[in-house]
Amino acid sequence: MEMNQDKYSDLTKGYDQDSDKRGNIPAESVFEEVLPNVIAAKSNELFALARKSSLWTLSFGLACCAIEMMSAHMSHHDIDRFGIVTWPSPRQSDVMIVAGTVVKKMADPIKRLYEQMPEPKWVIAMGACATNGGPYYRSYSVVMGVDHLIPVDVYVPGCPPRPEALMYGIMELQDKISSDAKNRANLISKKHLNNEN
Amino acid sequence: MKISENINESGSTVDMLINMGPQHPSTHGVFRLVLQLDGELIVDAEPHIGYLHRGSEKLCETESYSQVVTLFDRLDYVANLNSELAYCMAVEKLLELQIPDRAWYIRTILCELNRISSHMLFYGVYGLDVGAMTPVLYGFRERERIQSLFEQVTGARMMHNYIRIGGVKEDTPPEFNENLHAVVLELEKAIEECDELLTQNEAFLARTKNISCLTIEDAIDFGVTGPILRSTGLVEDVRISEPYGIYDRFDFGIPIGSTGDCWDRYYIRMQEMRESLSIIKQAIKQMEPGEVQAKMRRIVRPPKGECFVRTESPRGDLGVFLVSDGSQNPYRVKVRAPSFANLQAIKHMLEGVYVADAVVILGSLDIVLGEVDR
Amino acid sequence: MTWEAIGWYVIGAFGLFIFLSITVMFLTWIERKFLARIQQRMGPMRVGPHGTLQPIADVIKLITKEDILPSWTDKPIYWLAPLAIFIPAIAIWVTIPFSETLVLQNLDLGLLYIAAISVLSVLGLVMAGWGSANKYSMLGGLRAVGQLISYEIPFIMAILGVAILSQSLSLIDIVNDQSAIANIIVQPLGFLIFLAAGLAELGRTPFDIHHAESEVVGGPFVEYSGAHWAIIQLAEYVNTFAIAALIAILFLGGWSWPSMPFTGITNDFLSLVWFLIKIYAVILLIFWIRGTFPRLRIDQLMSFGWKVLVPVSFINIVFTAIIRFYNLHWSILTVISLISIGIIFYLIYKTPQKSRKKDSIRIISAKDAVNNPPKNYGDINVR
Amino acid sequence: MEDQANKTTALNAASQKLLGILPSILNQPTLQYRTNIDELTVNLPGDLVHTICKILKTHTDTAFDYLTCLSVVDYEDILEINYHLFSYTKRHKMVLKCELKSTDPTISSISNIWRAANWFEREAHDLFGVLFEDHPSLDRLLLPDDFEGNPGLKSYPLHEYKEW
Repeated sequence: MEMNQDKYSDLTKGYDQDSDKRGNIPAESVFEEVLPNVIAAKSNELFALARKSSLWTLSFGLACCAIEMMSAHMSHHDIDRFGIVTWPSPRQSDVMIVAGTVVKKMADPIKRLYEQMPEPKWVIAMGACATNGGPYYRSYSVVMGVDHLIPVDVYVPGCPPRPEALMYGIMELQDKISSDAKNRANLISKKHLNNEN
Repeated sequence: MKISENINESGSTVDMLINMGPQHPSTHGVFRLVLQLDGELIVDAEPHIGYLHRGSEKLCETESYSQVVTLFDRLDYVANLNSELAYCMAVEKLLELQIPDRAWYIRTILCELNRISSHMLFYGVYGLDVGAMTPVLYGFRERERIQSLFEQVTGARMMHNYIRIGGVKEDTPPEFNENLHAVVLELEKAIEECDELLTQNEAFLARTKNISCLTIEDAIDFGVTGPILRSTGLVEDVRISEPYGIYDRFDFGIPIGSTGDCWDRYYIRMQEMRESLSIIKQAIKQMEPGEVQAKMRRIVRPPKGECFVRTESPRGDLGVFLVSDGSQNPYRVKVRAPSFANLQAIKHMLEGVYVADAVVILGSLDIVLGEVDR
Repeated sequence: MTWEAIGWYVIGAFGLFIFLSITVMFLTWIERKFLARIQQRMGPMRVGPHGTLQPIADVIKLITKEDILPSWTDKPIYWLAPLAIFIPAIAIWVTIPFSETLVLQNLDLGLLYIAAISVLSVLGLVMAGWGSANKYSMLGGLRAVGQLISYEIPFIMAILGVAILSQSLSLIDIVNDQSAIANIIVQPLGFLIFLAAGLAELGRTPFDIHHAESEVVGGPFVEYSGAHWAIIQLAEYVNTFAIAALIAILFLGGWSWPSMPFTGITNDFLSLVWFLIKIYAVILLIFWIRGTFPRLRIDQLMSFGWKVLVPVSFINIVFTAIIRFYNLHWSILTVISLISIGIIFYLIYKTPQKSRKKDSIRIISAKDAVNNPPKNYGDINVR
Repeated sequence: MEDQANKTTALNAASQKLLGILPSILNQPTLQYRTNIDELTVNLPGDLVHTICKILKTHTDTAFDYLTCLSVVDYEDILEINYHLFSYTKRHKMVLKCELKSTDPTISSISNIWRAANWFEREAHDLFGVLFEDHPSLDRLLLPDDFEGNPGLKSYPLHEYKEW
């Protein structure tokens, strides 16, 4: 699998290289250290329930898809119904919707924005450009997909995706959050058992 | 970046550099503005663009003539049909094609509708910039109506690829006229509603009246076009200075401002929506059934040569410079983007205003970064 | 003070804290639903019936989120700022009564206490602005200082007007004094001044300048995340609730106007309900203003404060004092207030530097303009 | 570009008039005036660009107040710079063309005549490597500062599409 060969590919350095091994399970929270393991396993599911019900997105539009992302927030589609509001500062957001083409000049700011978001955080790559370069796959200045820079949880195809497609992507993310919490709960109880034995 | 850096040893203050963007809620995309502040006043501003430079012009050289339309869709992603029209007109000028009447009527109706939807986006986002959160929802409600009409005709909400070289892709569906009538009636009401919601609001007037008054000479010198140029008081519109298409068949008005401030720019756009509606209504009456595509070869090979075409997009003078070497692909495509030239003037406009005004002025330019950076 | 009394105070304070936290959580839900109503949306729908569990989800999420400490912050100040915002917001509730008996401690100088405490929140904002070491925070913090200090004056002046009418600084006395006629009818001018100054103290639209999203991206709080940010947000809504309660007490007659024809426990209960209805009405008014108004600029805010609200609040006090001194009928004050309101609105409407008319835009016929290029710039030689 | 000359010329009335008076205004006997579809085209040597632009803007009969577009076309061995001009008061238009050697693409800047040229020239410098003398700040505009090469040129390769 050949990736982008130029020097911008080294922007991916310094990321959690173990994330593949962990299988996208969110990092440990403080509560797991404080609470007894059994409670922690259950509380994790409760937290996942809360997190998936209140996904605050970073208001951050790059290109064409940003217009459809805005449409999704507006009266007709209104994703506030799922508890999703946009927030201007990365410090208070949970989800980064990368809506549009990521060019090399924008690579560093995007990486920094992702780093500024507090854990747990998720990324939705919206549209063909953010997924793999889309119509600009031959361009000299476009990063071939935002997953060269930051880990992506959900890809929403389309050019641009309809607001309904974005909504479906968000629901997939919600499913992912709760199933991840269940996996984590299994993992913790296994660890617990191993410690006892 | 300690704040104490900003206070030098003698205790006097120095200016503060503040970085607006690339991610800032009111830069309308990825635009970076480095402001030098003395308290709340802007001393100097330096715009930085290129955060969305996708190399479209270079990519156009590798696609065939009819494929380039898709790339033009994505330039001005708020008024897609207007950019498609500019490109197709350039190729047709090289080919010396005669476009059937009905195709021109369809193009005109859709482009004017797109102008309304673009101005509706401006209306909403401008409301957000001055701090009112409701207008954006009203603006997008109307956009949604127009987009669903586009979807019936072109099959897509945003990236239509409908205006083709030599006409349009296909004739309108049979229920189009009926739906168009309904949308026009709804838009008429909605424009009045939006007007009442924001235009005469006391706080809105205070924020926009007499802010960043641009003189005609400065505006022309910076190459500023479109509603911003008209707000300074110059009677100018590509539809009247270099008429194209069938605009000479309609009786419509050009709104002209007098002070060139932000309120004039805003209200000119509101009036343009009304004028666009009147063009659409006249076009519906005049339109007759007929061909929608000129007789031409499937593979477009314009003769060797070059041409420059100007059209009036919602943001101003959208020009396409097309060089052909007689092959299947264009040799060079250069887009003269209105937002690009309008944005140049921002350094001049921002001198000596408040930080809060910077947001209002940038909003009043109504830039689309896809077009600025290409 | 006996241990028993201290015990009751502790229980009361704890109960008040719980009550405020829950109320405020649901205020966020009410705000989202109400704004959605204005904006032709539905608002939160999926989390619980009609989204009622939405605030709980938000709070749990915020508490369990990572709390980032940026490396360049001024750490003690950064950590203390949320507390410095939150403690005054809660402390103000010590003396705000819900009914004649339902109050933690009714102070004889209650209004003075409230005026004194409400200034303290400025400290928290500027600490947050400075401690974050972020330029947006800094701008927001400094804006907050300017704004809140300036609007303290009309805020206190409007309170004084009420105090002169009731001849007391105790909130319960003020409410009981209004059992015949509410202050909003006697002093409509004072009500408007207090509403404007209160909105500015809260930092709500059209005075949300220090945390303007489109300019300074959240102002002093731009760097806060997780639980600290939740505390700041909680404090903001507690303050909103407090200002609404103060308006209800000072101007809308609290629980005693119009007086209930019941006695005993029914009366107590109904008057509490009636009081809460008044508070929520004021809160909805605040949200309504948020949904419709743009934001002012910092210099316009200052000039509105110093050139309009401060002089007008002095006028209000002087006339109130005259009426009170000569024991004239209250309706004279109403008439004077209404006349001054009319004059102020007329003056604002007629501000000379803004032409209100839409005729700065002219419409030129395209058919004429095609054939007549302008001879000089600015020439309009057609229609 | 021979076949262009054979085309039916469609200069509008204002541009016809311009064609009549232009030689006397510019007063450069070596210049060739051509019509290309509906535009009046003049080829200029590089050293004349600044003076002629100044005349075209300031002269009351030409009054080209609006620089519509400045573009560069790469013909491998030469770089052709196109200045599209338009006058709001006279409503005529013309194109100035200037050919530069691609080994030494240097030309004087016109950003002190039309301020609109500032960014157009920076863009041309960024994408094509044209050097504009006396430009106030000739930095990269669209591409990041550490980008190597001038991607607008025909010699700059595009990515090849790889299936994976």
